[in-house]
Amino acid sequence: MEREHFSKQFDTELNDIREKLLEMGGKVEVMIANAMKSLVERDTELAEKTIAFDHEINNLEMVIDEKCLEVLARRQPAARDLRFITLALKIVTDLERIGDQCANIAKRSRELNQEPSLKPYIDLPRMAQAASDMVKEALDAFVRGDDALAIKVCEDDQFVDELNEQIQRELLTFMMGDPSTISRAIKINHVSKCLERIADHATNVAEMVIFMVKGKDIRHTIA
Amino acid sequence: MEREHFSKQFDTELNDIREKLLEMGGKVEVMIANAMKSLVERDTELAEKTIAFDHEINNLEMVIDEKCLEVLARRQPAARDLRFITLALKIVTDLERIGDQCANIAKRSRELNQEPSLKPYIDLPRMAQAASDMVKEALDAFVRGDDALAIKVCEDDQFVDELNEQIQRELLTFMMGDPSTISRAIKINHVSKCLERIADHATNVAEMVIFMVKGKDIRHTIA
Amino acid sequence: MHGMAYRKAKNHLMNLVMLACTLAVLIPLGLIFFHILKMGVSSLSLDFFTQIPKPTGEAGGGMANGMLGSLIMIGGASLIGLPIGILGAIYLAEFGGSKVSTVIRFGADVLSGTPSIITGMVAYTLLVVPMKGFSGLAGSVALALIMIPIVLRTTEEQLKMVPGSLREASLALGVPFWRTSLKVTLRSAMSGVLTGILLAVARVSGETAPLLFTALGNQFWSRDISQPMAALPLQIFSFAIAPYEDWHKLAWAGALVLVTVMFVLSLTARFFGRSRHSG
Amino acid sequence: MLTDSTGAQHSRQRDLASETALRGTPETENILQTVTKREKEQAKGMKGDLVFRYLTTCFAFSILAILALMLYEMTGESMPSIRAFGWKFVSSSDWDAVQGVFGALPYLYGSVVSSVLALLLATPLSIGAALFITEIAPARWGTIIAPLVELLAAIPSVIYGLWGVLVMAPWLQSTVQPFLIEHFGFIPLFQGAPYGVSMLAAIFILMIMVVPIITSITREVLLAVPLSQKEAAIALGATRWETIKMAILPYGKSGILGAAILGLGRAIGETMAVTMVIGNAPNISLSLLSPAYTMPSVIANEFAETTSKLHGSALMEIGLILMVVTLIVNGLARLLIWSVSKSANGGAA
Amino acid sequence: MSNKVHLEEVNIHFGKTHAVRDVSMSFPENSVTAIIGPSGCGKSTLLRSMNRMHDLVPSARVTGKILVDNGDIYGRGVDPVSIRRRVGMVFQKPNPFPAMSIYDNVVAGYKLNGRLPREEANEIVESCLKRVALWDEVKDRLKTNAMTLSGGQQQRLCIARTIAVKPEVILMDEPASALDPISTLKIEELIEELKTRYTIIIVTHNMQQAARVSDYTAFLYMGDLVECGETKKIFTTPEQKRTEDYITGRFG
Amino acid sequence: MSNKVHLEEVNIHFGKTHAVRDVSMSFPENSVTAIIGPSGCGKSTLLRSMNRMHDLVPSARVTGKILVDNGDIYGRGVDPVSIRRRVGMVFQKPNPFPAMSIYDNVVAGYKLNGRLPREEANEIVESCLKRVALWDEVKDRLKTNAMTLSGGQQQRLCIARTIAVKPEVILMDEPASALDPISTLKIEELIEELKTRYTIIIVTHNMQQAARVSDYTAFLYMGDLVECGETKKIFTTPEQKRTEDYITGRFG
Ligand SMILES: Nc1ncnc2c1ncn2[C@@H]1O[C@H](COP(=O)(O)OP(=O)(O)OP(=O)(O)O)[C@@H](O)[C@H]1O
Ligand SMILES: Nc1ncnc2c1ncn2[C@@H]1O[C@H](COP(=O)(O)OP(=O)(O)OP(=O)(O)O)[C@@H](O)[C@H]1O
Ligand SMILES: [Mg+2]
Ligand SMILES: [Mg+2]
Ligand SMILES: O=P([O-])([O-])[O-]
Repeated sequence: MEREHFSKQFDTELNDIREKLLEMGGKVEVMIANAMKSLVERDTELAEKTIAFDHEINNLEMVIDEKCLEVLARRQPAARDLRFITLALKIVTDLERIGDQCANIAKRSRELNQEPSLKPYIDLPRMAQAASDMVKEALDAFVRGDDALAIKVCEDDQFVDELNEQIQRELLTFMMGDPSTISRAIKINHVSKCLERIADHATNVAEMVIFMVKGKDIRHTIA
Repeated sequence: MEREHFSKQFDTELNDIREKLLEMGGKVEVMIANAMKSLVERDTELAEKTIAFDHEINNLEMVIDEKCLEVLARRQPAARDLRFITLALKIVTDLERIGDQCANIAKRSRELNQEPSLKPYIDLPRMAQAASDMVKEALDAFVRGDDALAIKVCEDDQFVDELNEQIQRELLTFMMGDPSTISRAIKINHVSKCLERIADHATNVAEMVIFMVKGKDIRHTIA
Repeated sequence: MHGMAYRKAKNHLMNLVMLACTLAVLIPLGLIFFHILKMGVSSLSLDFFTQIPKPTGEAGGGMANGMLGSLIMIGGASLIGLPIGILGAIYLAEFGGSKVSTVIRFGADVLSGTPSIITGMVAYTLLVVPMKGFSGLAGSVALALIMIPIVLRTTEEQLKMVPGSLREASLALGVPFWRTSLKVTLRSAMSGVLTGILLAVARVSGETAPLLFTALGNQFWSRDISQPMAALPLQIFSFAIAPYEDWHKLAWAGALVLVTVMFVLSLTARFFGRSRHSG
Repeated sequence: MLTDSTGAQHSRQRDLASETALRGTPETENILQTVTKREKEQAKGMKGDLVFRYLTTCFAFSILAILALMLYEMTGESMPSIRAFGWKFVSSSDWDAVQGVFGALPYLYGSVVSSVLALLLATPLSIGAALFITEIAPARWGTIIAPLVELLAAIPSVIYGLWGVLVMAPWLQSTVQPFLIEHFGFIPLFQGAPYGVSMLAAIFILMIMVVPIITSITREVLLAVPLSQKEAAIALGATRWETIKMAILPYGKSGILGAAILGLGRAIGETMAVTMVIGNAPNISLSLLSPAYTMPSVIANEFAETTSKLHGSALMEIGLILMVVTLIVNGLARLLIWSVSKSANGGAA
Repeated sequence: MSNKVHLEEVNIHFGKTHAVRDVSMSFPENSVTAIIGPSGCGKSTLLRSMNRMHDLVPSARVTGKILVDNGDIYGRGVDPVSIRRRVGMVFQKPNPFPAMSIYDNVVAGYKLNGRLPREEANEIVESCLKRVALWDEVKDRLKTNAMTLSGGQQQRLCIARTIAVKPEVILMDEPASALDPISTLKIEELIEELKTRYTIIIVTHNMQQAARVSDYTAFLYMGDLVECGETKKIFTTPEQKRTEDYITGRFG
Repeated sequence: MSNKVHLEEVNIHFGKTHAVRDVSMSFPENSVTAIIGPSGCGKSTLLRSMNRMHDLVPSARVTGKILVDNGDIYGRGVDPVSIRRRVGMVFQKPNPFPAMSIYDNVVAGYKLNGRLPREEANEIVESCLKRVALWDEVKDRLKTNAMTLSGGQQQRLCIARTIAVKPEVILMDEPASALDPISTLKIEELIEELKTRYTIIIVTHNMQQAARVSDYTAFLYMGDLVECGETKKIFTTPEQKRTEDYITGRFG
């Protein structure tokens, strides 16, 4: 797809960062899935695991940051490579935050599992799937330099936002109807917000990918 | 305090970034203050202004990003300078998110102002002040390369977190007691969460400052 | 302040002056060429290369013995002069730098600046007087004395032009210094050294003065280096100042031959010199 | 090369230890052999360097030996004459082999006048020609003229002499000298009868001989002026002549001076050509038209047939003077060139 | 900002070599423009066409228009000597005149106009040396030989000599490639300062240097002008793939 | 990874100049160590002490210990010639032997010391040229003169010549500073590959180059070793203020 660098070592280093980012992305997807599963299937053990797993994501963030810093210090990248590295630096933050949100979901799930189930989750898993897909596609777009896919991710955010609002309205109805559900509803509300933020982070990544590929900064223009 | 670069131009460029970051920090502080004021004083107009103001913060983010990219491309910074630039790139994201949170607070404030007041805000302004101070101090630490101050910021986060939990418990009591307050309480709850995240972002900045000054990455170690 | 016009006019004027100088240099030299060619070609014959001079008054004859003598003496001079010159140059280029080598360099310059007739006188007192007779050997020594400083200085210059990095390269490969000197430094400078040698040979092959009272000259075939020996330049000299038209003709022919030899030598030298630059 | 002694001792001890430890097995035997073989080779290498150094040193010093021997011989042989005439030898103009009176003034005078005047004529012409060839003429002209001039510099003096005596002298006698006498006869320089062979002929022939030398050396000096120097001047908006004046001549100054002085040395010592055209008359005359004599010429003419020991010694003394004079000229040239090139390069170091 | 130098379809041939092809571009006034590109792509050739240095090479042929202040410098009747006074040049290797003092070097070009009154010369020397930040280093030894200076100082002296004849444009052909890193930085700083008064065009094959000193960058490849624009843009978001490949080190 | 070369309190004097002071450090096996520092800080001097090139300079004095494989190369009875075969050297300017063919240049280390069987020579030439990635470019003209190669090719030839004598350590003194950027990158790539077999020590005053090629970096300043450690660390988070200042361009 792209010409190689004169320095193979440089190519190796860039690929390494790319792979690490993908690995992180994969782990984040698993985390989203697990957090949701722990919630839907009321699996407290999985929730604990997911919370503990955040540690690995945090570690990966530091590893990738360090690698990027090393490449910046040793290779003096320019143009596309420079944009790649600086955006890797930013994307990694987004991924880490997604990890945090997953941990938050798992924490809520752990709490919710102590109490009786409020209602079967229908919209929440759909939302989680959409957010997870967005993360995956945003990373694919980043790695492949595919701006069309990135634009699609930005558009998908709309869908997640709508689901979030729908869930919030629904929960408000619940709470109004039965004050004993308030505590649980607030937690589920929180989960929904977390998923919405995950989608936002995916959108951030996609926007930056567009910048990397096109050299145009479209952040804060569509939104 | 620090030796000058051989190239005055380089120094100018770094100072420029530093100043723009401070400017952004200042604007963010004003935004926090205004968002809280619009809430406490039920000033919907100010809330609208604050929401609109987010646009400026977004712009500043892009300007600073671009400047950092330019310095990376043109000056090949190393060591402290490199850490400064890469962290500026990350900090600017945090500041932008703080701006987003302020806009969120203002949005809630706009909604809350339509309904009767739930109760006088006591803890929330205290929390906002603490978060705002943390942002200010984190930026001061960044600009001055003052790691002691940065460590203080990290420690202060604890206080904000505690306030947040206290407010949440309090709100839960309100909701349980009077279901008609649920909608408003959820919104106030959201404001409190926003302030908590603002303090988190300030803590992120502070952690990175420690990395910049000491060259040691302490992220995810204290937390 | 001068205007542009003034500066340009001056430029043109100076160009003309330099052109005039060039013509003034070239015209007499062209004339010399012309006469050597004209007189020489008309006087040259096969006899010139095979015969020895005829006694006064007889027509014909050649300078074969002179040419042979010159060859022998130049060979002898090279045998003596080249080793001293080249090895001495290696000392100056490789171990030089101290005061001693400055003195040696100065000595060589003095030696090469010494008029050639003086080397003849010295060879006379050193060899002719003790051996009680003029000889080809004395001629060779006189010529060698002229060759040594030329070879020494040109070789040294050439060796010094070999970049130090080449020497270091060889030493860094673990080659002893003496091998480095001979196989890398000297070999790299070889074409330049050869040029120097050829120029030195060219120079001595035309030398007359030092032979006047060493080899003396000989009317007959002479191959014995302990005896007086004929030489081409000597013959040209004595035939030129003699009052005979026939001898003048032979002198012109000799001049043509000598000049041709010089040309061939310097052309060869140039060839070596050039291959060094392009290689 | 100095090393601190403890380090050396240390390594030797270790060597011994490893040797004793290794001895025994066939493999180690093998290693030891190769080690000693290598050591022998090393020793040879180091010895070779020493031998080489001594050998080249000997040859280099032989130059000084030769020079010393020459001076010694010449002085020794001159002693009778020096004792007999003292300073009168250079101030008197009596030269009579029959009576055994020898004064060398006419020869000194002839040498100095002929070579200095020849040089004064030759130098400006040569510089002009060299500049023309390198800087002004199209490159193609340069590649034709330059080798030609260089070849001329290699022509033996006897051939110049031949041309001088058979072509130039008759021409001077028939056209130039009568003309000079007629139009410039009022100047003492051009008085007398047209002999052909004369001081004037010697000056001309010397000039013709040194011009190629000075021109070709000057040309090389000019070629060695770096392009960057010329470009510097041109980029400042200099015309061609200004470029020559500003960048080229100053850069080549010392080299050109050296070339001229080398020409002088050559002219003073020149024997054959001068001998053939100067007329060989021991006169001291202001007129350039009258025959004269030079130091090398008198040696060339009389040394092989000396009439007495004193005669030979007198000629030797002339040779000695000649040698000392050329030594001084060359030494001066060298000092001059050194001082100039030092001021130019000294800073670069 | 107006354009000081303007090239229109410039082609340069050496005999049969077509070294520069159809280059059209502009050099804005009071700015630094860098010309970059791989070895042999025609950078020096293009630069030297701008003060007619090719006039000295018989085989060179320049076609197209090169306008300085809208005047064609290859126009009929235009004197190359006067063009070179308006368009000065600084070379790769420092080339002060070795036989002259520091003082004389500075006024060497100026003196060509004729005798120069002592005071005026003093003034020129002081102001030019100050402008190249060399005055303090050499003011006590103006009469010493220029070769006693270090390489970096020599190069700054050459720049002083060039600005002494009051040029409007200064061409620089790899002005720092023969210098050590610190001298290089000093020259770069100097270029930064000089651009307030002169239009500077610099050839460099050190991309980082181009990035540091220039406001605009032109990328030449095999005689073609591939891209030309703001340095910031060229080094972060170039438009041409070939520029991007070259700048990021993807060749061969 | 064990240490191949080890310096202990090395001091180097030239006459009265104290060029290198009390330097103690190690060079790990099969890695690239860069020595950086401002001009004249003693980089070359230190490097050249490691294969006894100073033996040729009468005024030079080396004290302290320089161990290669734990053997003191300045020990008594140690022949510098054999040290130089174990510790090869590549110089700033490419310096192939101009009178020799490409082929002869590669085997020069053997041939200059005596005869070498034809087949063995062929093998050495092929393997060494392949290792420096020059084989494909020159295999059809091994017998042509080495000077017909380009600068970058010549430098690779010099490296081939150095590895032909099977050294363990290779010293490089600014091996690419005389080359154009593309040749420079080729040399850097080559260094990267060579380090699997040799211990490489490289002097460069191009900091970016040091950052690119080396695993370890040592910073010399006025003859003192200021800091020495992993390149990554030196260039992102050096420990010494002086290193930081130098690396970020804060001098003077
Ligand atoms: N005087 C000349 N005669 C013939 N060809 C020339 C001349 N000068 C340059 N060329 C050719 O023109 C082309 C461009 O050369 P130029 O010197 O401009 O390249 P460059 O980009 O400056 O390269 P570098 O970075 O190596 O200096 C090359 O192919 C070169 O061979
Ligand atoms: N042969 C020598 N004789 C005397 N002094 C020397 C010699 N070689 C080097 N020096 C001195 O030793 C010091 C260090 O020189 P060295 O060449 O090692 O510096 P460097 O760091 O390699 O600089 P550069 O980057 O300019 O090559 C300098 O002060 C220099 O003057
Ligand atoms: Mg160029
Ligand atoms: Mg060095
Ligand atoms: O980290 P966030 O506050 O942007 O989710």
